[in-house]
Amino acid sequence: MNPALAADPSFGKIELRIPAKAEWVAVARLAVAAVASRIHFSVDEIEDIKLAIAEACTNCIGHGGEGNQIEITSEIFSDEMRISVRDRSLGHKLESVEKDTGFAEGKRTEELGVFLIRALMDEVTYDVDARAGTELTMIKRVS
Amino acid sequence: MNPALAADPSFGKIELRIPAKAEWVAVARLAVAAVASRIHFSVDEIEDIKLAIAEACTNCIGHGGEGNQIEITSEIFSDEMRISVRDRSLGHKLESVEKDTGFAEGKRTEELGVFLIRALMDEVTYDVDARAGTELTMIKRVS
Amino acid sequence: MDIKVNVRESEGDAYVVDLTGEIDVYTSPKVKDAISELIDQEHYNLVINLEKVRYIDSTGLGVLIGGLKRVREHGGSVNLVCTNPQIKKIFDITGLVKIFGIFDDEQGAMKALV
Amino acid sequence: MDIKVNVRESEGDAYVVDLTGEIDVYTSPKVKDAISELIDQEHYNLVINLEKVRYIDSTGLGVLIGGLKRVREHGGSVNLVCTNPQIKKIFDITGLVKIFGIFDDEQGAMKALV
Ligand SMILES: Nc1ncnc2c1ncn2[C@@H]1O[C@H](COP(=O)(O)OP(=O)(O)O)[C@@H](O)[C@H]1O
Ligand SMILES: Nc1ncnc2c1ncn2[C@@H]1O[C@H](COP(=O)(O)OP(=O)(O)O)[C@@H](O)[C@H]1O
Repeated sequence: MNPALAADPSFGKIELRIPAKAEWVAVARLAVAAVASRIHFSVDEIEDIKLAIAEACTNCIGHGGEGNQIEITSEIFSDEMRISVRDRSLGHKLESVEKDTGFAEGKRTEELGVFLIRALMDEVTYDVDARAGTELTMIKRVS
Repeated sequence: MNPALAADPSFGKIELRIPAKAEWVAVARLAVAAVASRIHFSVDEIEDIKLAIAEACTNCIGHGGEGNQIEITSEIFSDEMRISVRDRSLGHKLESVEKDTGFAEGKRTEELGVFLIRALMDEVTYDVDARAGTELTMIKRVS
Repeated sequence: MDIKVNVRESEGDAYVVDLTGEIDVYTSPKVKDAISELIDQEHYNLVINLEKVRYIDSTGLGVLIGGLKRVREHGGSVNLVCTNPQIKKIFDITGLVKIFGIFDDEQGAMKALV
Repeated sequence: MDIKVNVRESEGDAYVVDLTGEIDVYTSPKVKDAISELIDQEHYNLVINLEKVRYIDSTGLGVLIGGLKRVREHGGSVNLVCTNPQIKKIFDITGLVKIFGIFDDEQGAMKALV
């Protein structure tokens, strides 16, 4: 790990804003993976982060109306990465999926996405505000 | 090319904000390359864009003081990409290098960077504002 | 950041769909179209080869599940070829390993169809 | 997004620096350190192998130029091995092809040193 990163717990934020459209999710995935590769995540952990971010972005698509944007903030610490995904839509049925129950047949694709986020990241919290929209915050720790 | 992009001239903006530090330039390079790959640039043209962006970011590093940030805005059109790189530093000696004179020995690395930006991109303009900082805007056209 | 889809006929009325690239919310409609077209043409025994797929997300999984549901209504099946450990892991943690036949090579996936 | 630097002795007091990865504003200090260390140890005939370099920016070029200047003061030289067309293009448009010896393989670069 870069010693400069380890020495400074509030090392810096990387912010990305994309239109909430399918064609831009890959940009979020690649940018966040590039950020993640700056601390000592394994290749597998970086793949986990990519998928979780992509699922969070996918959840914003089709909600929030025309012109909805997705704001992704990545913050690097010595042994973890914190990523928040915000958009102005509401809810995304985030509560409906539990982490440890396995994935029952008959669930819809969006619930599958939320299930994956919970399975791949170490901590997941969300915050729905009727005016501001939804913010999903995820933490991945270096193993 | 994605027909949705071609049909809509103001297709959408991607914004990225990174700390003005050397370790984050690679993130800008990869994110902007991912955006560029959404229209029909050749592999070589995408490499040109990556290098130009990286040079523009590198110019911001070491200027603008502690906490300086780099804001990169990429906008995609049907046959060109417009990228602006803003930070709160001033000047970067952008005027001192001409596109067509070749690169004389004795120039410093920063001038080499500006020379490369001018050589690789189709249009380069900059705007220095004593309060806001410097904004470098680059256009690359699909060949 | 893109997907290539190649469809080819194999033995015993089975069809193979070769996928190359990344299956995400942007590219999965292309995969869905290819699978739907085969099913509309009444081909219900499918092998979907994911060996050259580097990435799949929930929309890609949804397309595979949707295809499986449709062919099952006609007594068919969908077998997958998958060797990428990260993608296998996704099928594991979602429990989809129990729904799909997942094989290390195309021969295995074809044999298990019939 | 990183650089690997490997230094090895070759024939006739020449040294080869093998670089693998990307040389940018973040990684070029590592390259500069390796080259400076060789020069400090009075090795003035260097081959820098860029065959496995995927990317170089102005700071990387600056490091190479700085190294060349220093060895020239002692009658030495820096030859480059470079096959990547994009990187060759950068040496072309900057005019640095006229300053460096650029070769398609290490043998060529070594021979031209002596
Ligand atoms: N985990 C799952 N288990 C079973 N079926 C699923 C699962 N996820 C998605 N599906 C099914 O896959 C198909 C595609 O899902 P989805 O993308 O949600 O489409 P739709 O919104 O048209 O139902 C649907 O038939 C859906 O019910
Ligand atoms: N295009 C160039 N032509 C000749 N020398 C150059 C060129 N670019 C950089 N240099 C030289 O390379 C070395 C490193 O450059 P630079 O990074 O600007 O370091 P410094 O700021 O210490 O001069 C310096 O000796 C500089 O003069």
